[in-house]
Amino acid sequence: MSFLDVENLTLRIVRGPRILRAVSLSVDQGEVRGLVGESGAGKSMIGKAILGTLPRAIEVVSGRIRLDGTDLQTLSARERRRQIGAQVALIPQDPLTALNPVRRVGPQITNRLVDILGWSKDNAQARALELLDEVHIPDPARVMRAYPHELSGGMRQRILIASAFAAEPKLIIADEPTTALDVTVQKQILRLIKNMQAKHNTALLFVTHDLGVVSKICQSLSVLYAGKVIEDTDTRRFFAGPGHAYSQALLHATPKYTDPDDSLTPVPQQVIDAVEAEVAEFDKGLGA
Amino acid sequence: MLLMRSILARLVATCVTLFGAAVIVFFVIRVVPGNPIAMMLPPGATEDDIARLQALYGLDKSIFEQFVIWLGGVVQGDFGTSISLRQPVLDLVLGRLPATLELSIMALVIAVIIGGAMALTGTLRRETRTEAAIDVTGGMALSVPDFLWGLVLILLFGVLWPVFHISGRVSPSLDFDFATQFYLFESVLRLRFDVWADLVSHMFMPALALAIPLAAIIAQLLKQSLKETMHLDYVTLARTKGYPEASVITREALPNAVLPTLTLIGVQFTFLIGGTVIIERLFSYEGLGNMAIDAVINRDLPLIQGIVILFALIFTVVNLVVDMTYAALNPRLRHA
Amino acid sequence: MHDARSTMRRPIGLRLWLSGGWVTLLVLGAIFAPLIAPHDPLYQDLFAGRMPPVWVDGADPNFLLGTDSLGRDVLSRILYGARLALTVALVAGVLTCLIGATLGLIAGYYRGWVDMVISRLVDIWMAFPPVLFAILLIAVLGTGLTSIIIAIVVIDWTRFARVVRAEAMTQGTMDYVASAQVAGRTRFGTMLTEILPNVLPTILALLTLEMGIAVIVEAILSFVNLSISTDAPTWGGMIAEGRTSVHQAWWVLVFPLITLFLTVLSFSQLGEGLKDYFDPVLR
Amino acid sequence: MSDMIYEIRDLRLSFPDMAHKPLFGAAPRVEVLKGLSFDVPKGEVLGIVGGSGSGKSTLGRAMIRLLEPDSGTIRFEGTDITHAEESALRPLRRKFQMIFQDPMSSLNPRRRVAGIIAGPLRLQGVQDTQSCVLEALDMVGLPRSFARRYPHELSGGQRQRVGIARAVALRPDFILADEIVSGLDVSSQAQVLNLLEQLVKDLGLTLAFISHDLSVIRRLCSRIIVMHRGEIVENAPTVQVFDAPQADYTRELLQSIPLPDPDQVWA
Repeated sequence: MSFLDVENLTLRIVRGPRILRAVSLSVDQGEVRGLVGESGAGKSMIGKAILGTLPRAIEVVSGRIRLDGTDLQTLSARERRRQIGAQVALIPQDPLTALNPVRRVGPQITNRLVDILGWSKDNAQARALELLDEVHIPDPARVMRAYPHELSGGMRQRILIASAFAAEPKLIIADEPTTALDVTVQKQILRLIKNMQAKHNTALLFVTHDLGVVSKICQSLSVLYAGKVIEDTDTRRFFAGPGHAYSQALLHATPKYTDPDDSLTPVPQQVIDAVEAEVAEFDKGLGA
Repeated sequence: MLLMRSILARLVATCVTLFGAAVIVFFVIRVVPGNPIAMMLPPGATEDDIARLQALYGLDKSIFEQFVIWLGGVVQGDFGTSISLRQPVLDLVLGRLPATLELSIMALVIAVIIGGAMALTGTLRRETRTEAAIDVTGGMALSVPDFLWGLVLILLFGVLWPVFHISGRVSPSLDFDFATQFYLFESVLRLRFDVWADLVSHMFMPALALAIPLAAIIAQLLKQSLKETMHLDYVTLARTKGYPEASVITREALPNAVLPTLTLIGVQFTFLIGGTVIIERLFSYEGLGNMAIDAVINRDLPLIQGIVILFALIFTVVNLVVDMTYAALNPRLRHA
Repeated sequence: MHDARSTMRRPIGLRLWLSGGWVTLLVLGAIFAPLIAPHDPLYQDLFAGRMPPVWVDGADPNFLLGTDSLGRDVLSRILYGARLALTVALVAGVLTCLIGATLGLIAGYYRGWVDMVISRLVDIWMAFPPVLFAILLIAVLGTGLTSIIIAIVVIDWTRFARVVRAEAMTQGTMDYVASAQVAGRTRFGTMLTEILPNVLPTILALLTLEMGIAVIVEAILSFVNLSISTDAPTWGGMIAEGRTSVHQAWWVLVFPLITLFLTVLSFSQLGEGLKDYFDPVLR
Repeated sequence: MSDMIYEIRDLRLSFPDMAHKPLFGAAPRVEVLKGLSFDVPKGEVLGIVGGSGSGKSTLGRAMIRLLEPDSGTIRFEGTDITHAEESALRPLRRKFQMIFQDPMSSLNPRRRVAGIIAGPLRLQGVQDTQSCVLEALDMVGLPRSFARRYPHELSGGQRQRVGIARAVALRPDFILADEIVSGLDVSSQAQVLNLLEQLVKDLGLTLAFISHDLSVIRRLCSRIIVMHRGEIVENAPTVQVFDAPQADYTRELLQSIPLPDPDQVWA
């Protein structure tokens, strides 16, 4: 049994088109799964559905999300919130907007421990200091008292990582955590996430559009197109190819600076037509 | 020292504004074609009488001379003597100020409560019929100015269902001796809650009329600001930590959403104070505004000048206070 | 990604129809007042004073909405009052808009010292309570239609200047302005061809809003007895009279008040509706 | 007449730092470009690379004189444009054009595509704008029917093509492309890059391509300038930058790029 099991999850815009089409995926304890797709493929929506932060205009049509065997839909809203708070954490995309600008950093790390999990303030404080040290932040005590605007983007992303691991969650959802950063900082942050994940043996669902990043951090990946899982495979097998035509085309479109003759092939129209047909057939099967 | 600097800059700007206001009001009313002095005297007065009285009020000098003399007096706290009421302008104006301040602040409190509640409810129930209803109500409240709301309130709660007083500041039958002009404040301090209730009953209608448009603006701006904030990652993060929605809104979104709303509330509050002029007239409430209209009708130049300068002073002080509050609440300014 | 706005489209139509309909009705009423008004608005009949509207007991069917204390027909006075109200709305609204929007556009787009001067002027202006300022101006200028219009323009240009300045400033940071500059358009040309079209819907909304405000200012001035002559039919004057006799003859206050209320509401909603209508993204 | 499109010498540019402005007097200035010198020969495709805050976009905007430098010289086709007045620049503007990063902000939302492309043409006195617009749409591979559409009716990749069409319609000598693919998906990214490459070849353009991403410019550019904190740390032919980088920062940049290859040594 995997820690996270998503089964046939279908979402749609209220009275509108589908966003996700019977998505199934699982993440084991200690596994890093990449969730890849172009913008609009619905990759962020899976994380939002798990966390219960879907926009109001989007509704769950069908499907099941199991966390450690518990079906989240069977829980009351209150209990569900508690379970998510205790077991799942999010590393968001933009470190500049992910920390509350009017609050000091310290309470933003400890508030979950104190308010939701009932730790004592001193214990939470000690835990936060320990974690900031773990993510290589110099002088953690000073940083705890700082306001977010006093810290750099890379520093803030480290704090968010520390905050995510604070309550020893079983699952972390990382939603494009390095897209807003410069490549040199991205490298440090990806390494940090990878190390922390291995050390804490956490399940990690890593949402990204960058196949380069996937190859560095994920053991397995799911490729999405129009909310449908096109391919679900092992990372090594994926990059060794040949898998699904669409994912291969995506791989070819990704620039590779080491190859001087890299021809940057756009995704060919026939591949898009084929994958569109697949989606249309799926919709017909549901009687759309 | 960003904060100190912005306060200093604001103080300089305040002085410029006040001086500009003084210049404009002084010269505009000097264009008045009628002769206020002639109106004060009995019909049989001679040219000589008029000249003597003019000299008494300093009206025989050149307009620039008059301005310098007047400005010199103002700096020393001497605003001259009212022509129609024959008392020092400063005493008259300060005597009426508390009434207007009490009314404005009560209106502000009502507006913040109603507007805040509407914004929070609208955010909590966003993209539902409740939010749509709040938008429509707010849109109407905003489109119609305080003067009309005042008239509507008079009809509804003064005539159709007379539960509030619609005229005056306090019932004469109470026969209560106030030691200060801050009636509301004083009645609480002296534990006379019957007097307090009577005052509130008088003030509530004009205050509500002033508050309705402001409440709608607060509701609109704060809700918009809240909804924008609700999309930010730190709010999402708080939600995933297990906080319930209402607590996410009040704990995480509100402190940030209030900041941009605050400056606009400041500007709008100055509009509200400006609105007291006509609302006081409408409800025969004895404040500065009511006195101002009488002063204009009586062509009481020193009194008009005094009142306008006082209003300008209130406006600039309110803006200053808002700016400082903003800076104090914003850690970016506090710790730069 | 699907655009969430498309599913949230606001009902532009109804608002435009209702507000536009009322304004049209009012314009027609004002133009054809001499033809449709049942009585001379100035004719006094002291024996027919304070007649209630027709559906109330003791009414005279000749006076549809009743009469005031001097026996003047309320309906006819409302119709003739619309003439003054709409004239003021149109002339004062357009003039205020032209002056304020031009200054705001220049301040917001050119920035620098021009902006400093205009902004400081706006600050000073806003330190005066507008109603007091208006009354003061009328006292200086004397009563009459022209004075009212001048007073409104002098007081309210700041509303346009402030809003248009802020909007022009936002638009000025957009890359399409830089792009016009790259194409070799002059500063002034860019302001007219790139900035102005994007600010125009806001100006339009402000203009109709201002028309509503002009009607209110006129009413307020009539209310404190400073508008035209005391005898002329104005909504504000009727309201002032109605306010004093509200306990004896509610209709003298209620009907002009409803008219004024609907007019002000319609003008502002008309502006908002038109603004949305001209937004290509919403359309 | 030299065969250089741009000759830039000791270019310096600073912005006022409003956060540290004293109450009276001028704000202190933050130097964004710290004395840059380089040439752009005719027909070259130059890549300008750097992280956020490196000054690469400021450099671009100074080159087409959307910003005025503090000191140094910028010569465009032999003419000194460093401090040229807007009126003096106007006739030159036809020769250097820009494609902006965010097409949503650079395309006026109230104009149709035809109007957006025709605007610069009319200003430069082109008579038959109609046919030029259609030709430009053909060049960037958009259907002619798009001329009647508004920007919000197009996808991100299509909007960026409109931006390109506007720039090439005037047949300029030089185009500056500022991060034009950073907002796009890899599939549209490849399309736009291929299109640009084609246009450079067909029209004999000189191009400066600003990007934070080294990997997208290897194929497109013949020479690369690497910027770091307002200075040029490396200016070399593309092959050399990738195969034998001289500056530490360039090496660090290269080593940080995650290749889509699980076997890459990424230490």
